[in-house]
Parts: sequence; C-alpha cells; structure tokens
Amino acid sequence: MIEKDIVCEAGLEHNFLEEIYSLPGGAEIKKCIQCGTCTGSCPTSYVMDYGPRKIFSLIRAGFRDEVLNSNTIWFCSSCYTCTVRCPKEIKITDVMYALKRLAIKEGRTKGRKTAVLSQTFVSMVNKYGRNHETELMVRYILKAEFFNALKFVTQGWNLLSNGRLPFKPHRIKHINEIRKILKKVDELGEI
Amino acid sequence: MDSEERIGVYICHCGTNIASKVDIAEIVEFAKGMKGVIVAKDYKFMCSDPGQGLIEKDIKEYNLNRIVVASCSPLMHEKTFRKVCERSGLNPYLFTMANIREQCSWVHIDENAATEKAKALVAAAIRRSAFLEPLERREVSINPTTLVVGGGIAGIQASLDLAEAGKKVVLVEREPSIGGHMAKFDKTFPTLDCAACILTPKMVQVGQHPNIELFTYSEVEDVSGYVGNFKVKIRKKARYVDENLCNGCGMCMEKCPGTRVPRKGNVHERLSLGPTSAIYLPSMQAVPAVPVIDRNSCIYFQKGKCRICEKVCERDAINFDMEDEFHEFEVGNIIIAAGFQTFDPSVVIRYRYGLLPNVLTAMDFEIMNCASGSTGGKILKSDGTEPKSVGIIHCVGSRDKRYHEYCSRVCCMYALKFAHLIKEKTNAEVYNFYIDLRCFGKGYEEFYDRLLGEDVRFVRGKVGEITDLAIHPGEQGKLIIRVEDTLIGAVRRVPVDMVILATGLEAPEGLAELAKKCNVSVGKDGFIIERHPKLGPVATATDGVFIAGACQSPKDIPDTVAQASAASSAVLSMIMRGKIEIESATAEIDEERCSGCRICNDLCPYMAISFEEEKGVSVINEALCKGCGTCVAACPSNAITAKHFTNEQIFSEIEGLLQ
Amino acid sequence: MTFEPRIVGFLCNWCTYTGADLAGTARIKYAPNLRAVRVMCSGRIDPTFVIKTFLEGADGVLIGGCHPGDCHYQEGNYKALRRYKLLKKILPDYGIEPERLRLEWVAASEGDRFAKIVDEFTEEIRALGPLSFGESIAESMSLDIDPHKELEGREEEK
Amino acid sequence: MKYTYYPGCSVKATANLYQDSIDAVAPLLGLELEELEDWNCCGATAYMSVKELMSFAISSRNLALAEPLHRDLVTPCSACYTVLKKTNTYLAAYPELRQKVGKALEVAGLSYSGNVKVRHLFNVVIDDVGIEKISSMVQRNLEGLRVACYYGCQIARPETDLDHPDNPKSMEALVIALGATASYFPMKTHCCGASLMGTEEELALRLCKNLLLNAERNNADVIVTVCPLCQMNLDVYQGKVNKLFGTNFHIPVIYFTQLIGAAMGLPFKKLGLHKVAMKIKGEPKRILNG
Ligand SMILES: Cc1cc2nc3c(=O)[nH]c(=O)nc-3n(C[C@H](O)[C@H](O)[C@H](O)COP(=O)(O)OP(=O)(O)OC[C@H]3O[C@@H](n4cnc5c(N)ncnc54)[C@H](O)[C@@H]3O)c2cc1C
Ligand SMILES: Cc1cc2nc3c(=O)[nH]c(=O)nc-3n(C[C@H](O)[C@H](O)[C@H](O)COP(=O)(O)OP(=O)(O)OC[C@H]3O[C@@H](n4cnc5c(N)ncnc54)[C@H](O)[C@@H]3O)c2cc1C
Ligand code: SF4
Ligand code: SF4
Ligand code: SF4
Ligand code: SF4
Ligand code: SF4
Ligand code: SF4
Ligand code: SF4
Ligand code: SF4
Repeated sequence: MIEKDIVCEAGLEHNFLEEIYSLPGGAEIKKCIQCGTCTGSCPTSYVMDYGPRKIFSLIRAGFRDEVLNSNTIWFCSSCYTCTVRCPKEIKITDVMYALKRLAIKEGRTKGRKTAVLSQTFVSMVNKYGRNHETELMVRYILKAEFFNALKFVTQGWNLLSNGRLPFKPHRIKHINEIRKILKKVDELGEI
Repeated sequence: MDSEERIGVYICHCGTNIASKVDIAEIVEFAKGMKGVIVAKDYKFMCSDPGQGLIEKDIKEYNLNRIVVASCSPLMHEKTFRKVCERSGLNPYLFTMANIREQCSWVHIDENAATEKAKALVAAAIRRSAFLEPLERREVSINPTTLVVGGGIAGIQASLDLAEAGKKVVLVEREPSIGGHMAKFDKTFPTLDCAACILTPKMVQVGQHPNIELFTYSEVEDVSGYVGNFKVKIRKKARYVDENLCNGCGMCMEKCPGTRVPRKGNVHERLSLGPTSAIYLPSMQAVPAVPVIDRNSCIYFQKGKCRICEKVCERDAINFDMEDEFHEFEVGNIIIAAGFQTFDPSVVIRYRYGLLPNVLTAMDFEIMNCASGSTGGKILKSDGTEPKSVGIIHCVGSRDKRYHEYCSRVCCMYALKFAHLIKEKTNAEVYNFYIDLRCFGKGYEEFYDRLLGEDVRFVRGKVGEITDLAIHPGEQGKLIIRVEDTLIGAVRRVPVDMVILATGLEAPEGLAELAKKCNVSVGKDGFIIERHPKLGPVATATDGVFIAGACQSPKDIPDTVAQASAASSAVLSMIMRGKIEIESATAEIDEERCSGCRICNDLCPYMAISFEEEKGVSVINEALCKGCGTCVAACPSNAITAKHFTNEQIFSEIEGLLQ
Repeated sequence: MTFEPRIVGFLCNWCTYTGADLAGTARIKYAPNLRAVRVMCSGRIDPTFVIKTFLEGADGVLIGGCHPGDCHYQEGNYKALRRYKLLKKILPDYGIEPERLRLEWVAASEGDRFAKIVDEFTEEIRALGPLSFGESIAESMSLDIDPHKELEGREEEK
Repeated sequence: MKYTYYPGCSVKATANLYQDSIDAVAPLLGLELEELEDWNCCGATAYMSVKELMSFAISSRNLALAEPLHRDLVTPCSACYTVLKKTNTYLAAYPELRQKVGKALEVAGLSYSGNVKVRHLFNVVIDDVGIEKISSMVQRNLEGLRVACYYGCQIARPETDLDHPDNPKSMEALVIALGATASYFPMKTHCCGASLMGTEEELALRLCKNLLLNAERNNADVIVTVCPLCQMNLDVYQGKVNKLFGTNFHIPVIYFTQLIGAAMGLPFKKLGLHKVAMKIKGEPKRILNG
C-alpha cells in the first residue's frame, strides 16, 4: 500500500509530453504556471476528475493513463472560457480536443457517452454531409443509452409536438466530394 | 598625407603566448617589406614599460607618424598604446592594433596557418594605418543645475540629495502637490511605519529648500541640447490661485459650493484624501499648501457665476484670469522620476470592478485606510458598515499576457500589508488569493511569517471570477469569489463582503512622450530602458539623462530611494568632473554630397541627425553622435563619413587581409 | 592540397568581437580561415564592404552582431539584418552564391559559439569551393560597383 | 445588402423556429440571404473531437464553395460561426494545416485561399443594419417586457466581433431600442452546457439552472438568445431542470430575430413563437402578440 502512493518516475511516460507538444499550439502548455484560472473559470470543472490545470500538470509529469482515461476531457463543453482567460494564452480548449482525439484513437471511450455521440455524429456527417438530428438521437440512444431510452422519449415528444423534429435526413448533393476529401485526409494522415 | 606616412610596426611575443605559435621573425621581415614601414621590431612584452619606451624612442628617432602594434586584443591594450602615442606627441587616433593573440595564436593549432593569418592581420593593420587621420579630443562642460521630473519619493530624494550638496535643482511635478503615491499611504510594508511621518518632513524640506525651484501642476514641454547643456521648457498650468499670495488658510475650500466630479468607477471612488470642493488641495499635507481650482467642477467656470472663493480670500490670491506660463532653464543633467500608475481593472470584466460595489482597487483601499481620508481611516463597505470578510486578489493585470506580462513586484507585499491592517482595524476574515508569494526583500519573509500567525487565510489560485449570484446558503448578499484552490485541487466559492484587487503597476500616462522629449526610449512594457540592466540601472542610453524609481520598473520604496540616491550621485559625479569627454570617432556629413534624401534622419538611434531646411541637407550633431556608423552605411550618396572607420580605412583593411 | 577558404568576418566591437576574444582567452580552437575586421556596430557594415571583400578574393563573408535587443547602439543590428537580407538578394546578380554570406548573432559571452560558427562556416565554404566569377562577369565588373544603387529605395522596405 | 447564408444543420431541423423568424424578418431589414448551394455540416464540436484535419477540411469545403461568390458568409448559429471562423484563423496561422487542407480540397476539385469573411447573423444585424434603423421600424411597443440578454459562449469566444468579449452590450441596446427592458444579467456569456446536454445531461442541466436562476432573480420575462443550441438547452430542457432541482422556472427562451419580428408587428406564428417549448403566455404573450 505504501509503495502505491509513491509514483516512481520510471513508471511515467515522458514521451507523452512530446506527443502533446507536437500538436498545433501544444507546446504552449510548457508555459503553464499552474495558476488555476482555467479550473476556477471552467463551468464543468467541479465534476471533472481533474480540472484543466491539473490535466496540464499530469501531462507534464507524464501521467498518460490518468489523463486519457479521465472524464475531464469528455466534460469539456468547448465554451472557451479558460482559453480566453488563461494568463499565458494557452489554447486550453484545443488541447482538450486533442486529448479527446487521442483517447478515441486509443479506444479509451468505454462509458464515455460524449465520445459515442461524437463518433456517431461523424459517421452521420460522412454519410449525409449534414447532421440529421433525429437519426443521430436514435442511433446514439441505441449505442450508449439503451437503458435510458425512456428519458429521451419525453424530450423527443416535446420537440415533435412543437414541429421541431424532422424525419427525413438531408443529404447534400455532392456527398462524393466529402468522401473524396475524407479519403485524401486519411492518406495525408491526421496532424 | 598618404605619401608621407612613416609607419612603425611592433610585434609582441607575449612571452610564449604568441611566439610559440607564430613565427615572429617572419612577420617582422614581412612587415619591413610593406609600403611606408620605416621600422619593424619585435619585443617580448610590448605593453611593459621597456616595450612602451621602445615605441616612444622610435617615434622621436624616426619621426614616425603611424604606429602599429601586433599583440593582444585592442579591448585589452588599445588605450595603453594610444597613451604612448599621446605622450610622444602623436595623435592617439594614428595608432592601430592587430590582434594576433586572442584571435590567432590562442585559437589555432597549426603554426603555419597561424603565421599566415598573423601576417594578414598585420598587413591589414599597416594598410589601414596609412589612411588614419588625427581626431580631436572633444570635451563639453557640464551645467551644474539638474532637472528632476516627477515629485514622488524618487524625485524628492534625488532633489534633496543634490540640493544638500549645494547644487541647484528644478523639480517639475504635474500634480498640484508633490508626494506621489507614497503620500496616499497610511502605513508602509514591511515595517509598517507611518508613511506621512517619514514623507511629510521631506516634502516640506523640498518646498523650502533654497536650492530647489519647485514647479507643481507643471509639465515638461520641450527638451533640447545634449549632455551638460540641455535647454528645457516648462509649462506651468494655471491653478487660478497665486502661489505667492496664498497662505493656505483654507477659507476658500470651506466656503466653495462646488463639488469635485468624482473619478470614474464605483461608489468607493468617491473616496478622497483632500477636500471635495471645486477648489481643493490634493491632501492636507500638500506641498505647496496652495489650493487649485478644478475647472470641470467649478461653478464659475462651468456656469459663469459664483466667485465665492474670490470674495472670501483675504489675501486676494484667487485669479480667474490666470493662464499657463512657460519657463525656460538650462540644465546639465536630467533625472526622470515619473513613477507609475496602477492598472485599471475595469477591463477585466470577470472581476466586475465598477459594476459591483465593494470591489475596490488597491489605491481605493489605501485612500480609505488613510487616517486623513474621507472615512477617517475606517474600513467600510459602500453601505457604511464594516466588512466581515475581505478577499484580496493578487496579480490583477500583472503576470498576464493579456495585460502586463511582468510581475509588479510590490503587490504581494502590499496585499500582505492590507491583510494586516484589516485584521488590525476590523474583525474580518481575510483571504489572500495568490499565484506565488513574492516576498524577497529584507524583512519581507518575516512579515509573511507574521501574517500567517495572524490567521490570514491564503488560497493558492488565481481567481476565476467574482459574482453576486448566490447559489448556496450563506452566499446571499455577498460577493462570491470562484477560484480553484490549486493546493487542494478543488474549486471553491468563497463568499466575502469586500474584494480588493491587487492591481499591478504600469508606466504612467505620458511617460513615452516624456521619454521621447528626453531622447530615451521605453521598452515593450512601457517603462524607460536603462543603459544596462545590471551595470547601468540608473543611466540611460543618452548621456546626461538618468532615471530613478518606478518609471524604470515596478519597485517598492526602499529600492526607489536607493535608485534615486544612485541617480543623484551619478549626476553629482558628472557635475564634479565639470567637463565630459565625448566620442571623437563620430560621423560627419559632407554637405556637398548629401542629396537631402533624409534616409539617414530616422536611422540614428540617438537622434543625432537633423535636417537643415534652408540648405536642404542633413547635419549630424556631433555631441549626440556615438559613432555607430549605421547612417554611414545607409547613405545612398556616400555623403557620410564615419571618422576612424572611413570607407577607405576599411577597404584598405580588407585589401590587407586578402593581399 | 585541399582548398583553404579565405573568409573575412565583420564583427561588431561589443558582442561578436568580444565573443571572439573570449574564445581566445578560453583557448577554444577553431579553423584559421576567418580574419576579422572590427567595426563599432554591425549597423556600420556597408553593403559595399561585402562586395568589395568578395572582389578582393574572399570566398566567404561573415557578419557578426549582437543578439536582437542587445545592440550596444540600440538597434544597429536590425539595420544590419535588413541589409543582409537585401544583400542575399543581390549577390546572385554579381555571380556570387548567397550562401557565401552569413549573418550570426554572437554575444560577448558566446566564445564557444563563435568558434563553432567559424568551423561550420569554413566547412560550408570549403564544400562550395573557391569563389570564381565567370570570366565575362569579372571583366565587366569594375571596382566602382555601387550596391547602394541596387539597394536604393529598398532600404525603406522592411 | 446581399450575403451568402449558411444556416447550419440545427436551424434546418430542431431550430426551425429560428429559420421561420429569419425568413420573416430578414427581408424587412433589407438583408438578402442567399443560401450557400450544397453546404455541408461545419463539423461542430463533435467532429473536432474525433478527427482534426478532417474537421478543418469539411469546414473548409463550405468556405471554398462560398469564396467565388465574394460575399460575407453569414450564419445564425453560434457553433457554426465559431467553427468556420476558427477554420479561417487556423488556416492562416498554421501553414502546414493550410497545405494539407488544400490537398484534401483539391481532390474534390475545390480550393480555398482564405478570403471569406465569416459573420454571425447577430453581428450583421447590429453592425450592418444598425440599431437606429431597427428602432425606426418598430410597430409594436414591447414596453414592459423584461428581457435577459443571453449571448452564450461561442459568439463571444475564442474570438469575437461583439463590442466586448466579456461584457457585450449590443443586445441590450437592441432590446432597449425595441422598447423592452434589459434585465441585469451578468451571466450573459456563461456556458449552457452546449452539446453536453445530449450526453452528460445532469451536468448541463446544472449549468442551465444557474443561468435560469440568474434570469429569474433579475425578474426576466424571457431570455433572448442568438444560438440554436442555447435555445434548445434553456428552453426545451427547462422542464427537466425544474424536475431535477425542484425549481419552478417558466422563462420562455426566444431568438433575437423573433423579438425583432414581434416589435415589427409580425404575427406570432409566422415568427415560430408558438414553437417555443416554455409556452409564452400571460403578459409577455400579450406584449409579443400585440
Ligand atoms: C497600493 C500600493 C501600495 C504600496 N505600498 C507600499 C509599501 O507599503 N511599501 C513600499 O515600500 N512600497 C509600497 N508601494 C510602492 C510605492 O508606491 C512605490 O515604490 C513608490 O511610490 C515609487 O515612487 P516613485 O517616486 O518612483 O513614483 P510615484 O510615487 O508614482 O511618483 C511619481 C510622481 O511623478 C509625477 N509624474 C508622473 N509623470 C509626470 C510627468 N510626465 N511630468 C511631471 N510629473 C510626473 C506623478 O504625478 C508622481 O507625483 C505601494 C504601491 C501601491 C500601488
Ligand atoms: C549562486 C548565485 C548566483 C547568482 N546569480 C546572479 C545572477 O545571475 N544575476 C544577478 O543579478 N545576481 C546574481 N546573484 C547575486 C549576486 O551575486 C550579488 O548581487 C552580487 O554579487 C552582490 O555584490 P556585492 O559586491 O555586494 O557582494 P560580493 O560579490 O559578495 O562582494 C563582496 C566582496 O567583499 C569582500 N569582503 C568581504 N568582507 C570583507 C572584509 N571584511 N574586508 C575586505 N573585503 C571583504 C569579499 O571578499 C568580496 O570580494 C547570485 C548569487 C548567488 C549566490
Ligand atoms: S489558466 Fe493557463 S496558466 Fe493558469 S493553470 Fe490554466 S492553463 Fe495553466
Ligand atoms: S472550454 Fe472546456 S475546459 Fe475550458 S472552461 Fe470550457 S468546459 Fe472548461
Ligand atoms: S486662496 Fe485665499 S482663501 Fe484660499 S487658502 Fe489661499 S489664502 Fe486662503
Ligand atoms: S468660483 Fe468655483 S472654486 Fe470658487 S467658490 Fe465658486 S465653485 Fe468654488
Ligand atoms: S508581486 Fe505578487 S501580486 Fe504582484 S504581480 Fe508579482 S506575484 Fe502578483
Ligand atoms: S530564498 Fe531564494 S529560492 Fe527561496 S524564495 Fe527566496 S529567492 Fe527564491
Ligand atoms: S542619407 Fe545621405 S544623402 Fe540622404 S539625407 Fe542623409 S546624408 Fe544626406
Ligand atoms: S554614426 Fe550612429 S550615432 Fe552617429 S549620427 Fe550616425 S547613426 Fe547616429
């Protein structure tokens, strides 16, 4: 038990830093002074495993698993409050996105409903060129919230009764363009 | 002169330092073969007394008019050998040095290569020396009067130092009274001594000193000239009260029906040190104790009727027709002591300064806390009651790339001072929200230690925002500070009654303009740039212009006073010398060749070049030129010559190197 | 015999020249190919100096100044940088490879860096081979070349 | 004034009431909004979470389509606005990204050189039409209606064309010009939870609760918004907020275009005001319905 509390440097992944630094704007996190403005401003930090400040501390120390498995990245609503307030002008929201992508790439999405929704959304856009909110909702429910399906019914009904839920997806004309772009991007490799 | 050059060349062994790598004999032979060389000799230590004597003797004996020494770096011994020439009646600028030690024998392994390079360096020096011309030594005398701009503690200290040494001072302060920020404080960290008790006597002394001519409510209009001989023009703004007649009785202020328009901001901005009438004194300790009429608040100036002050003044000191006056002085040196201003936090909307009452700036708090201020030194909320809890937020506007990147250096300490004063005067709980506590001065850490013992709470975290939206019980009617306590790792909502923003220090309004007038520059941060960050912190790039206090960078009172005394002693040392030698190797413009394109005008970092409209040519003020040569290289008409670094001299040096 | 390039360095008095001296005091060894001309400020370095140096037979030219922000004369080094960039553009007109000219900021404390730069630059020039103007160019070019004419008006460009 | 119009997916679906009011109001304001032919989804926050380059690429496709038209690209959705604008900024700032996106567009026969200005419909109304002109068109006095002006996140951050990123005041000015009262509402740029409502509902509901509480404390009758996502969260989910927190909010959330339309005397239904989930009733209804 006692050993468990002491983190041995050898067990940490210092390459993780390099990974993050190589992202656009990522090198900026070297300059974080751990002031906590981000966490103190973040609307959702109170439910996060670690606030954005601590995430940066963990990244810098090489706590790869802790960061990528944390709920933090999925609780970020992309409100950009932290980004515009950080005294070191670190693009925190972008780093959160980068961490999301990394977590998805590594399949660390178990129980992460936001990840499921995002992926569903992407396949929807790839399919139609646009998001079809009704189908998105149905597919997402089937994947992530099967047991909670009921709670969506009220919401869906609410929208439906107000004439706000379309049934037909809208497919763009040149969906092949999207497909081509997608193929090319895969070829080029993500940044 | 070229045809008559008689060059003496001396090659130094420097013990074995040079001789072990460079074939000295070969070089001597080589030098002898060069045009114009009359003698070429070598010696073990050229810089030794016998070595120097050798040159002196040869100059006389062979009637030499150029000397070349090949030895160490000119940075080491150029001065030594120039003196040798001078002693023998030869202009020191006719001496040339070839660096065959630092940049040759010491850095190369191969002896042949080193000898070849040494030859080239000697050849270059000999060739160059043929084109040298004697330069005059130039001296200017120093006017013993000094201009001090800014009458805060820095300006006061510097002025008194100079005045006590018997030198005349012209002190210009733009506010109606001297004293600066310090005059608004009650207590000062870390010793908590009473600011008024230590400052007021000095202010009075300045006001009465026979060697100090004090201009308050005045500004520097124009500065011209150069070290030792500046001309300054001062604008004395109309205060509508005659300083010579007024005896400071205060009748006018008592009877004045006008009220001074409060500064912008929230309710607490009405806080004031002096009377709030339209005719007012900035504080009761003001020096001079002569009131000023604020035109914007005066009923007469705004509506054309009143003049009560005029009626009640027994000394007939009020003069509504007063106009700005101009005064001109000649001074030898200038000390800029324009201090700072505090950051305006209303741009950091999330702290809601000016929107929520009871969010105060540090200066608001100082004024409120000052015994002679409008609350009589009581710490009160806007509703007149005492706060039960106070939050002090550090680093507002400082250490933030969006505002000022630098640390303001004094706010940690004054925040601790505030915490202590609040504890002393009220029963309030005090929180300090900080990122790092920077308490590095003498007695500062001890002060922090004392505060820890006084149960002041410290939360490490930069505050996210301040809100009045109560969500939890106990938050109603409070200001809620939302912050991550980074040491605990939790976001906290701390309800308090009053928030004090530890606003940072920034360059005061108008500093850049003032600097420009004095021909010095301000940095990216807005403060004046010193000559050298370590070794010239009170001088500037312009000779005769010095800086003291917070206008150089944020600093506390001890540092300010130290720098002020350093600046005054630098000035005194100039005055005592009486004269100052200025650069001889300056640039010169040939009027005949100058096409008047003005390209050079803006290039000079010392603003030494101006344009003569009548002649249509540019001219260089040699007193300002430092001989950098930037303009020379830029002139498309080849009209500018850099003395001692002329094109011919450098060309011949190049030829020598590659011959 | 291997080709030994001849390189001239124009070094500013306050930073690079002092840095070169420091390399000496610290006895750091480097290639003997560079010979220095001391100027007060890199801002004094006239484009004609550079051209002249090449015409006199140098194979490379190094300009050394203070790091940006450290210039003894405030901003002479920025002026040098501007001229350097323009020179790089016009050198090919004279048949000179722009790589033969190099500008470096060397502080007074960077003796080791100075030595490293000289070694590197020497090797680079060695690789380029001796500077040879094509016959015709050399003939058509007399010594009253005036790069100022080339640079005229361009000074104002940033 | 002619613009290229990019509605975004939500406006075409769950936020069709927004579109209703835009259709009704734009012509009166002199705004000609020509819908971008064959536009695709901007990628929103979700795409960025999965694939970065692709999300920049598909967002750029819209910009590429709009570029030959030489008009500002206007969107009423704050999320689309942020994404499209950010694409512009990043393409300009990161050459490597620009190059890769260029290659991806090329295979679809497209190219983009960075010359499309992305704007939010709200900014167009404020800056191009102008509050003065709008106030001169008021037919129905909204006096007595207390409005909380809610800007939300993405119109204000990370970059903004508003008058101030933290404390914008243009919507308040608009509301006053329309004759209504602007309530004190300091949380005007705080987050409503955005797309987290779909996945981390409780979290988002809490954020909405605080916003609604702030509006209620300051006696707002309605909240006015400029973003489909904000409207959805605060309005459609308001019932859920009440259930979860035992509150009793009833604050209809409407679009700024609906408010303008009402002031111009347009019929309630034409503006889609009947589709608001928290039914507009009582005094507010009387004021808005005339
Ligand atoms: C809230 C607060 C509390 C502080 N508490 C302490 C403390 O307890 N202990 C401590 O050691 N330090 C303290 N300091 C720091 C202290 O205020 C400074 O060290 C000190 O005031 C610097 O003195 P100064 O003369 O350089 O500048 P200032 O006090 O700013 O004086 C500059 C003077 O120059 C004048 N001036 C400006 N521009 C011009 C111009 N263009 N022409 C003519 N005149 C001009 C100004 O009107 C002013 O009178 C505190 C600072 C703040 C902000
Ligand atoms: C590790 C370290 C790193 C530092 N780095 C920096 C830095 O990077 N930048 C910076 O600005 N500052 C730095 N400093 C601080 C800097 O060293 C001091 O500011 C500076 O040396 C103070 O100069 P001084 O002349 O007052 O004292 P000292 O340098 O200590 O000189 C005092 C001299 O007095 C002599 N002396 C002492 N007693 C007597 C006696 N009784 N009789 C005769 N002679 C006596 C001593 O022998 C000594 O030569 C550093 C300090 C340390 C410890
Ligand atoms: S606000 Fe910026 S500097 Fe401060 S802890 Fe967060 S990321 Fe670091
Ligand atoms: S962008 Fe994400 S991390 Fe930043 S404040 Fe908003 S929710 Fe928090
Ligand atoms: S102006 Fe007159 S009344 Fe006022 S203080 Fe001076 S002497 Fe007294
Ligand atoms: S004239 Fe002006 S300053 Fe004098 S008493 Fe009247 S209001 Fe006061
Ligand atoms: S002195 Fe302290 S409060 Fe002031 S800027 Fe520096 S760290 Fe912040
Ligand atoms: S004692 Fe030295 S290391 Fe410690 S805080 Fe002070 S300056 Fe820093
Ligand atoms: S650059 Fe030369 S020609 Fe032009 S104004 Fe200056 S000196 Fe005269
Ligand atoms: S040599 Fe330098 S200091 Fe002298 S006038 Fe020319 S640019 Fe100015």
